[in-house]
Amino acid sequence: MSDQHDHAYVKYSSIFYALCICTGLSIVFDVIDLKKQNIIGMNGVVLLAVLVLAVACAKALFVLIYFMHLKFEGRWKYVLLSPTIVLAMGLTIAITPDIGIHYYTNEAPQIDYLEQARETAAKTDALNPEKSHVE
Amino acid sequence: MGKGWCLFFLFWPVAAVVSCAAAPLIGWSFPYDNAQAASNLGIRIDNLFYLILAITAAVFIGTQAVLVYALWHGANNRDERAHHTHGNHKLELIWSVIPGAILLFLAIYQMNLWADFRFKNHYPEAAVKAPLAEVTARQFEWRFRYPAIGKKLQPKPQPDDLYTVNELHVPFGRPVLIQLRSEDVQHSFFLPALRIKQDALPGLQIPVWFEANKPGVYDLVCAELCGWGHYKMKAHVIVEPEEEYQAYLKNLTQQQFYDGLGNIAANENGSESEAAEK
Amino acid sequence: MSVLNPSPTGLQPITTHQSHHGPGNFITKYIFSTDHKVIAIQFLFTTLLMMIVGGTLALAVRWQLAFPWESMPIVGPWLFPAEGGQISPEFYTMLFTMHATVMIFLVIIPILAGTFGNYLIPLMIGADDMAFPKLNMLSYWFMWPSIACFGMSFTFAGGPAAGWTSYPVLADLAQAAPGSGTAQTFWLLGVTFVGFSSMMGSINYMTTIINMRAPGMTFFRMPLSIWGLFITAILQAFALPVLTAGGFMQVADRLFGTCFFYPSGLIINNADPTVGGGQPLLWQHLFWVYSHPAVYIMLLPVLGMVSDMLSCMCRKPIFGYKPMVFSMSAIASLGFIVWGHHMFTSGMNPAIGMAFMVATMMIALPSAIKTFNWTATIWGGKVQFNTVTLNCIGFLSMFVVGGLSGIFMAAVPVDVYFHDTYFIVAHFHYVLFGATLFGVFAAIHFWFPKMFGRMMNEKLGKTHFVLTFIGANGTFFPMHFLGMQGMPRRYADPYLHGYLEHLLPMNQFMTISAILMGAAQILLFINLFYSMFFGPKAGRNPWNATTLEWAAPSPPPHGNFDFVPMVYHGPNEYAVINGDKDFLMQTEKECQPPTKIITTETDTSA
Amino acid sequence: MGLPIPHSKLGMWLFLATEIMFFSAFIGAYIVLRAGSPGWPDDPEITHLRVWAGGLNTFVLILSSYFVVLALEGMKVENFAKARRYLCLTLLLACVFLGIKSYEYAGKFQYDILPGHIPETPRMAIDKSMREMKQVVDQRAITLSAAKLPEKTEPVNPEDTVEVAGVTDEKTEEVETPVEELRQQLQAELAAEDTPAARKKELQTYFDLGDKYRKLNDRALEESISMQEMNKELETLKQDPQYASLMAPVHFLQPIIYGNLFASVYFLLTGFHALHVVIGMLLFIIVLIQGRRLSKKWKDYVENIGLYWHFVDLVWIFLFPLIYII
Ligand code: HEA
Ligand code: HEA
Ligand code: CUA
Ligand SMILES: [Cu+2]
Repeated sequence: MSDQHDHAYVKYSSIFYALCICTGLSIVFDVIDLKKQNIIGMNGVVLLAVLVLAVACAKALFVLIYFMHLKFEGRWKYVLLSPTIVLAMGLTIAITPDIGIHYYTNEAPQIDYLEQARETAAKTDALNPEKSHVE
Repeated sequence: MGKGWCLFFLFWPVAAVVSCAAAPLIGWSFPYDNAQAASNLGIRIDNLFYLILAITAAVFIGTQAVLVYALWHGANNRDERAHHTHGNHKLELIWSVIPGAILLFLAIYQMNLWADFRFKNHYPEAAVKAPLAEVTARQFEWRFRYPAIGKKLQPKPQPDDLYTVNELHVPFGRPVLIQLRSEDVQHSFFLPALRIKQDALPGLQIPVWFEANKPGVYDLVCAELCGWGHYKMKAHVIVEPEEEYQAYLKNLTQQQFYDGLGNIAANENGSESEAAEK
Repeated sequence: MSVLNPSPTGLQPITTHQSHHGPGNFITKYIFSTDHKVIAIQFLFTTLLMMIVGGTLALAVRWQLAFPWESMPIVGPWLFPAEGGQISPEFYTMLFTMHATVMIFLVIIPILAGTFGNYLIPLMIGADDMAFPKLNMLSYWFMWPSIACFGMSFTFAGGPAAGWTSYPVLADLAQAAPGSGTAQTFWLLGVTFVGFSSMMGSINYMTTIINMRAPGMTFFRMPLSIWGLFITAILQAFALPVLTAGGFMQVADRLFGTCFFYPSGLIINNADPTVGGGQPLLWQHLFWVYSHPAVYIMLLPVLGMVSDMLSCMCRKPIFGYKPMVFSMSAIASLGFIVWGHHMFTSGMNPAIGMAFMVATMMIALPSAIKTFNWTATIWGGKVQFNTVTLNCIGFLSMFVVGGLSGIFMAAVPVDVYFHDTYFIVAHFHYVLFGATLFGVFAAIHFWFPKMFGRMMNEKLGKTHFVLTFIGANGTFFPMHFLGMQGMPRRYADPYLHGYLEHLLPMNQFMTISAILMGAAQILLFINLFYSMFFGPKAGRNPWNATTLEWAAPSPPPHGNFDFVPMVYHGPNEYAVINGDKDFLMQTEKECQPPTKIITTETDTSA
Repeated sequence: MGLPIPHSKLGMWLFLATEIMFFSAFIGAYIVLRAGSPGWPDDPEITHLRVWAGGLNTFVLILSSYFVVLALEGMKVENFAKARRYLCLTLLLACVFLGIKSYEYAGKFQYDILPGHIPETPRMAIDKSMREMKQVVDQRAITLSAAKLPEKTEPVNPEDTVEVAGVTDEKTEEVETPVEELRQQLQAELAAEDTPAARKKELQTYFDLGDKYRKLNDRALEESISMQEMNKELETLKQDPQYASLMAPVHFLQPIIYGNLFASVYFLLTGFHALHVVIGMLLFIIVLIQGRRLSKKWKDYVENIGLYWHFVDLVWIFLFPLIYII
């Protein structure tokens, strides 16, 4: 690899620019505030999550492939990294049905708080149409 | 020398099998009343248990017999050298496929039972419509909250609810549902007689249904470590005919809302402390 | 005893110790040593010491169960003068918590990975040491902070009071378990430290096995012990970080007011309602994501070592080498997706409960393959009934019992009844004590000559085996019946409940067996120390075994081999047809014709 | 036999795999906890998360990653001066990262967005404000009388509050400084003729504040004050130059539903990431203190810490959208 490092040098800077652009992109997604909108029938938050996580994955791939030289490594990289990634994602997915979603009745008092907050928000909105901080 | 050891290794599985076979006769089996579960679901669980027991007993006897036989031969092997082999694909295949099939069968066979027990859409409708009581576990006692007679159990305590501690009355012959919750740490609602166990998880309200088919007084214990007094969360579930159960509720209402003047103040707030019997 | 002549097949002897600085002074040689063999022996003695501690705690547990609320003999009046020497319920909780903690985190895991991993990996793959010797040393020395932390939690008021599973909310909030405030935190720190220790070990083992095998030692020529240890290291590397993460979260909950594991509004011990938002189930998931693979971490090295030992003692190649490797890999990979079987009744989503049940059923399959392969290895062999073999057979029959009881619990509806009863306790003592410890006993007897250059005493060894085997079955088999009768575990006084009253005699019988078993361990210690100094000298290869370590001197010098190890074939070439002897070492290219009488040299190096 | 890479690099990659599992446990826990908590706070006005700060930090880390690569290039061509230069820059950027991070943390502390401190309903917020204000008033009483009678303010005997070893956690009754008593003394002092005017003024301020507190507290107890009103009252008090310095420890509180869990997760994730940054900095310092002795021998080392540093960057790449944006 050392014979082509000049070539690689150029590449590193372009990778760097690509990463910066990606970062800018995710900030743009935040600024245009997708959360409140409902585009193509998708919940805004979900759409936002998909978009920014896709950008993050792209960035991660750039870093992995070029900065961490995975492009130049042998096949062991697959042996090591694919099970890791499967396990890492699998862990999250496997605990989602229990913690991310509640099969049984969720008794958290926060649900009551939320209800109360909605009520007061409705009340204050009726009184003065200013934006209130209550969620 | 070797033969002695073979006998030693023969002795122990024989002892194990004999004690298992004798167990039901000398009462080392499921608790209460001839080891019979007091609910239909429990009986189904027992049957599954016996099925697995039969399979595992066969496997156990088989493996131990072959082991001892192989040892016996190995001890007496007069050849200069052992038999040289690195394995046998056909054999490997056979002894992967057969146990695999048995295990897969077991896995599929029990799915229905599990679904009936825990899947909410399999719960008996009658029970879901009118939950019997709310069971609150706390360090170190069980608290029960029944709705007032003729009313429905509400998620939040109502002024006319009935309360008891460490004694749950249940009618038999119809499926009932309790809402299980915990006030502090994790506990587990364990009714050995009915083969029911469900953890009470802080932050969740878990519906548990069961149908007792025999009247009696059964122990209710806690099966999840909940502190130093874990062992003494002693309570009883009293399974009785419907009329007795209704009478009990009436009696409870009277006790709880007796205002000291001979009146039943059914709609005033029934304080918990008054209801606490112990 | 025939001694292998290391040179006939063109092994080049190493004349100078290349690249090896000598062992140095006493401190660098025996205390802060970076030599994997010394570290292994340090691990061995530390863990055996801890076994005495853990076992004594178990006997105290048994005392309370057999003679509830009676004054403990000897130590009681001294420990609890206030209670008249009797065990208080808090103390009982602490006893079994610490018993399990010590046995699992300070005995079984370190004795397998630390002792045998360290000792065998470089020797069996023909390396001169571990890839990172300093890291290796650190991994041993990280045991001590953890022992210190466990010790602290032990002496602190109340002790850790949440079982070895440390379930929140009980473990999470100081007010939940009176008196155990600081103790539980120390307990968690202790677990974190053993975590670091295992972590360093496992990265080291993986690197060593992947990168430092001797020429010719392909993956499928590695002895099964190495496979077991390798897969264990992988399991550890992937599972342990999850527990470490969970442990940090619980420590944060306890110390910094975070609320990952408890919801709002709990009124615990009459304190103010909690302000939280987390969920207790999250901990259970994180914990079992590690701790289920951990039970296989506690088993796989033994599976490997028993395969090698059985094959050697039956003078037969292991039956189905590749199926053995594949089934170990299958156990490991399935081991990652069955953790939910500990949570069937915990209020988890029943649909994933079902998925976990199927996976758990399937994990019995590779174990079945292994069991049958071992039996087939014995079949037609020339069985040598020495201590090693006896312990291996003991392992085999106990493992089958423990595994089969696992099948009952894997069946969800049955587990609904058995969960947290003594049936579980029976199951895991059969696999942990019955399988793992018997495997460890066998391995100690087998590799002792290599470690110390002397043989262990057979008579003592056999007596130890017989007493332990009888004691263990007498203690743990009746637990199945207790479980069937619905006796919950972690009960200081089960007899309080009407349906359990009549179980006292059975418990007393078990306690007597346990004391017998404990006493039997004294024989093991006598044997170890006696043989270390007075046992008959062992040559390089006392068992006529084939793997690389037996070609090295006993005990191997710093740098391990006095020749350049080269590997020509698989690890278990016994019963070779036309050799002068019935085994072929991995370093030997081919057998000598049977007619030629080999001149045996005496040990060249010692 | 083995892979054609050095042991150290293989070891580093294996270590990184374990690190991936470590962080995925944290991140996974965050994702599922968040999904399971209806009404998770995501309004930056409430959580005081600054996207620009996170974005800037992302940029800083990316730049530092880039520099590490350049440093490694330098090592490869044995241009050690270049390597040192870029490693220095990386170290600097790491400091910048931590600087921005501490700025953010300071903001959290300012608004008291700390795990276990956050009120989740308006009532809790009001109660907490009142608690904080009471503390301010009481503290003032103590300091005022301390100025007069220093021996009165001996700290509470620490042994009284120490957990008594053994049976229970119950603290022996806390020996509180009897504030009420102090108050009466101060009252007398105010009424006394010979008190200097400056002192009198101080005392007067204290009593005024005390009255304000009691009034507010009464309204809070009657539940006749809304949180907005309460915050407005507090704001006027804070604006008042008389009380401004006294009122500093009282926070404007916003009830945040699931705020405590949010803060827990936020500090856990960013805290462990920051810890990794600090470890990375130590690793860089080890190279840099070699100074001119840096040689070919260190190439593997630089490569490995480079890998580590890229991993730290990678974690942040995921944390940034997960925490700041979604
Ligand atoms: C070394 C440790 C070890 C090992 C190897 C195992 C192996 C297995 N375990 Fe065990 N287990 C523990 C240690 C271990 N376990 C511990 C410590 C606990 C309790 C933790 C706690 O709560 O404190 C526990 C708890 C536990 C539970 C939870 C119970 C509960 O709390 O409710 C379950 C449930 O499924 C289970 C199942 C199994 C199964 C299916 C296997 C299988 O891998 C077994 C496979 C082996 C065989 C089946 C035998 C050989 C096979 C044959 C002879 C072939 C033919 C067989 C058939 C066709 C049936 N175990
Ligand atoms: C590797 C793991 C391991 C091992 C080896 C053992 C070994 C033993 N265990 Fe353990 N046990 C666990 C792991 C283990 N256990 C776990 C994980 C739990 C669950 C805890 C929980 O619920 O959280 C548990 C729980 C547990 C219980 C249940 C407690 C309860 O739920 O209330 C019991 C009860 O009988 C018990 C008994 C024993 C006994 C008698 C031994 C014996 O085999 C010990 C024999 C060994 C010795 C005695 C050591 C040798 C001693 C000497 C040489 C010194 C001199 C000897 C004398 C003084 C006689 N154990
Ligand atoms: Cu409640 Cu155990
Ligand atoms: Cu398990």
